[in-house]
Amino acid sequence: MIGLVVLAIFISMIILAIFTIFNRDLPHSVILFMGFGLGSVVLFFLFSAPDVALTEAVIGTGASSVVLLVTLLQVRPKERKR
Amino acid sequence: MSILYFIAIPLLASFLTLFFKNYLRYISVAINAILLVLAYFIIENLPITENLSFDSPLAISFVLTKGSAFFMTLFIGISFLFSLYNITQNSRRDIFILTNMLLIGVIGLVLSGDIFNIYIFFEISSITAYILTSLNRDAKAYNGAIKYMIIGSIASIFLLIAIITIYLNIGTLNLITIGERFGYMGANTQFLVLLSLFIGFGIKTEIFPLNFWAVDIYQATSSKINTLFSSILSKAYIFVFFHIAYLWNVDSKYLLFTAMIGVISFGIAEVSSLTSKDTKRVFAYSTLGQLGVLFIGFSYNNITIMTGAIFLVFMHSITKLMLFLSLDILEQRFGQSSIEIFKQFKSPFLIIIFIIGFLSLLGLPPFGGFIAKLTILSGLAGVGAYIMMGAILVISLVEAVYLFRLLSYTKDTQPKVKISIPLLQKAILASIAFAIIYFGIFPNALLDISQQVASSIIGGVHV
Amino acid sequence: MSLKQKISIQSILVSLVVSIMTIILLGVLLNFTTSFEPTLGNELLRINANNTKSANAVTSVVTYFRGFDTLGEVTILFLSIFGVGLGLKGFKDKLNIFSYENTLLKIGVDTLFPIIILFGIYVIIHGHLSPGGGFQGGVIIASGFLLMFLAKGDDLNINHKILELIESLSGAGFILIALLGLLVTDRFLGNFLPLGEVGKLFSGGVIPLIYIFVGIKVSAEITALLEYFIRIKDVR
Amino acid sequence: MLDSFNQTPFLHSVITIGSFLILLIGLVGALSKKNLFKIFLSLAIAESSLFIYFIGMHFSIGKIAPIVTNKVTEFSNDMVDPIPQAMILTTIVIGIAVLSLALSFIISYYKLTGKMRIDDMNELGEDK
Repeated sequence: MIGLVVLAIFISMIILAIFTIFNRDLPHSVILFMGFGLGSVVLFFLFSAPDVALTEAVIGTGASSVVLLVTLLQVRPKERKR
Repeated sequence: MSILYFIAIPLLASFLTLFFKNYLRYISVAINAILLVLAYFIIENLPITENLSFDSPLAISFVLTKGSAFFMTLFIGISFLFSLYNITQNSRRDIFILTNMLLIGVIGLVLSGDIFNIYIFFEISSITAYILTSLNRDAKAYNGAIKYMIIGSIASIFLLIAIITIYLNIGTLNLITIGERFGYMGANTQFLVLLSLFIGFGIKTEIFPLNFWAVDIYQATSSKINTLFSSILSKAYIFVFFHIAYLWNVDSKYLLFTAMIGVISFGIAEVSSLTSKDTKRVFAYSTLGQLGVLFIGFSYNNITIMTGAIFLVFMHSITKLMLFLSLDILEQRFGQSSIEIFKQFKSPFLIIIFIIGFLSLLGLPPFGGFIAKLTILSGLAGVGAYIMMGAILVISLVEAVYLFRLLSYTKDTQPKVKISIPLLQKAILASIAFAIIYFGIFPNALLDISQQVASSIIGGVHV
Repeated sequence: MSLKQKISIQSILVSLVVSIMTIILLGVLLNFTTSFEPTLGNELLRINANNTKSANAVTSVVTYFRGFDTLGEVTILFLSIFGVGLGLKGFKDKLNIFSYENTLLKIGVDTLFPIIILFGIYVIIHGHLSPGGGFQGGVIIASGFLLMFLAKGDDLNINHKILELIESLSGAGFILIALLGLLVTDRFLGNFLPLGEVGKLFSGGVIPLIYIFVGIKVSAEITALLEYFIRIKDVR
Repeated sequence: MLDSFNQTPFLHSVITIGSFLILLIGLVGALSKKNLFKIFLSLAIAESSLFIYFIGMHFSIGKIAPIVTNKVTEFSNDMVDPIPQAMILTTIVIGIAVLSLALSFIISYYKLTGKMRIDDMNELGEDK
C-alpha cells in the first residue's frame, strides 16, 4: 500500500506547493506551506526516518511557519495581498 | 599539534564575547597573532591529515597540504592586518564576531576533506557575508543583503544537489574517496555533479554568467567590509572549487570550459567598469576581472600557469586590501564613494598608494602584479594558448584606461580637502605597498613557494 | 502572471541555466541505478553497536561521527540569530503583537507550560535512545515560551542578557568537550567517557552530553529569535 | 496488479518525479515571483524537495528505522542508511537559520522604505 499512499501524498504536496506560490494572499500561503510541511513530515515517517520527521515537524514546519506569520504581522495589510 | 585549533580558538572567542566587551579590538589582534604563530609552527611538518572523532572515511577528516596551508596563512595574515587597522577605532562586537566567523568559514573551507563539511562551512561564510553586507543598516545595505541572500540560497541549493547526487551514486562523502570512485558514475551524472558544483561555487566566486549581483553587493557595503569580500572570501571559494576539480581528476573539457568562462568574465568586467561612476563599483569590477584571470590560471593543468595564478592570488589579495582600506579612509572623510572624491582630496601619501596599487593591478614592472601576469603569460605561451594570451593582453589595456582615468582625476584643480591618516594605518598601508614592490623586484622566494603550492594543488591531496 | 513583466537579461540567463539543469537532472535521475555498495552508512551501522553504544544510529552520526557538522550547524544558528538581533535591535520596540487577551488561554498555558518544558527536556536527554535530540527538544522548549508570549502579552519580558549568557556558555561547553576529547583521546570530539550499555540512559559516552549542550543552546536561541520577531518594530 | 505498486522501483520513480516537480515549482517561483516574502517561501519549498528526494531514495520497502528498540535488538543492513538522515537534519536547521535571517532583512527593509517587491528595489546601481 505504501506506494499508493506516497503517490497520493506527493500529488497533494505538488498541488499545495503550486497554491503556496501562486496564491495572491500571503497569510494563506503560509497556511498552505504548513500543509506542505505536514505532507513531508508524513513522507519522512513513511520512509523510516522518524528523526528527520520530528525535526521537520518541529523546526522545518513549526518554527519557520511561526516566524513567517509573525513577519506578516509586521507588514501593513495592503502588502499582505500579492 | 592539532589543526583544529585554527577553528576552535576563534569559535570559542566569538562564543564568549559577552565577557570582555571593551577589549575586543585587542583580543581580535591577539587571536590573529596566535593563529599566525601556530601556522608558522605547523607548516614545518606538512602534509597533515587529521581525523575527527573516528577513522577517516566514516568521520570527517581535515587535510593540511601545502596548498591549503598557503591559503590559510594568507587569510590569517590579511585578517591580522585588518584587525590591526581596526585597532584605532572603538571595539565593535559585531565586527569582532563577524570577522572571526569569516575566518572560521574560510579556514574550514580550505582545510575540510569532506564534501558535506564543505557545505557547512560554505553556509557559515555565506551567512557571515550576508550579515556583513547588511551591517550599515540603511536601505542600500538591506537591498544588497536581500539580493545576496536570494542568489546565495540558490547557490547552496545547487551545491546540495551535487552532494546528494554524489552520495546516492557512490555512497561516500570523503573527498579522496570520491576522487577514487568518481569514474564509476555515468557520464551524465558526472556532468550533473560538475554543473551543479559550477553553479554553486560560480555564484560565490563571482564568475561571468553568475556575477551580475556582485557589484551591487560591493556598492552596498562600506569599503572596509569589501576588503574581506575581495581579499578573503572569493579566494577561498576559488581554491575549493579547483582543489575539488583536481582532486577528482575531472574531464579536461570541464577545465577548458572554466578557462573560457574566466576570459569572458575578465573581458566583460573590465568593459563594464568603463562607465562606472562609483569608486567601489570600479574596484569591484576590477576584482571580478582579476577573478576571471585567476580562473584562467587555475584551469590549465600546468605548473607554470598555476604558479603564476598562486602568485596573483597573493598579490591581488594584498593589493585589494591596500586599495579598499585607502578608499575606506576617503569614504569616512567624504561620506560617499563616487569617483568625484578623487578630485577633492589632498594627500600625497594616498596618491602614491593608489599609484602603486593600480600599476600592480595592471601588471606593470617593477610591481608584484607584473611577475604574476608574466608567469601566467609565459606559461600560456608554453602550452600554445596564444589566443588566450592575446585576450588577456588586450583586456589589460581596457583596464589601464579606467585606472589611469581615476589617477588623472587627482590632478584636478578643484579646492582640495586635506586628509590626515593615523600613524598606524599609514604604517600598515606603507608596509603593504613595500611588500608589493619588494616581491616585484625580488620575486624568487615567493615564486618558489607558489610553485610548491601549485604542484600540491595539481598533484592531489597527499603532496 | 508576473512573468510577463519586464524580463532582464539576467533573469533570461538564470532561467536558461535552470532549464538546462532541469533537463539534465531529469535525464540523470530517471536512469538512476543501484548505489555503490557498501555506502558509508552501511559500514557505519555495522560498527555502531560496538563503537558508540548509542541505540539511535542517527544520533550517533549527528553527534559523534559527524559531530563537527553539528558544531558548524550550531555556529550557523548562533550567527543567524546574532544577525537577526543586529538588524532588529536598531528599531524601537513597541508592543508584543503576538499576544491575545484571553483568560482561558492564560490558565491553559499556565498548566501546559511546565509539561511542554518537561517534554522538551525528555526529548533532549533521550536523544540517543529514541527519535529526537537537542535540536528538536530545544525547539519544543522554545515553543513553550512561544505559548507564554501568546498568553502573557507584555507582562512577559525575557532578558536578552540572560539568553545570551546561556547561549554563549553552552556553545563554549560544546567546544570544551571537543577540546577535552582532543587532549584525552588525541582526536577533536573524540569520546573520553565510558560507553555503557546499549539502551540505557547513561550510555553512548559523550553523545548525550553534546546533545544536552546543543539542546540548551538551541532553546535559548530560538526563544531569542521569536522574541525579536514578535515585537512591533518602528523606525526611529 | 496492485502488487507492482508496492515495489521499490515504483516508489523510487514516484519520489524522483514528484520531488523533481516540487523543485521545479520552487525554483520557478523563486525566479518569477516579485514579492520578497514569496521568493524565500519558494526557496524553502525547493530546498525541502531535495530533503524528500534524498531520504526517499535511501528507503526501500521493508527497511526499518536505524534505532535499536525492544523489538529490534541489533543494528543490521535491514535498516535505512543513517547518514542521509543526519545530513538532512543538519540542513533543515540551516534552512530555518537562513530563512529567519532573510525575514529579518525583509522586515528591516520594509520598515525603512515601505517596499516589499524586488522590482521596486532601486537603491543600488550605476547612477545612485
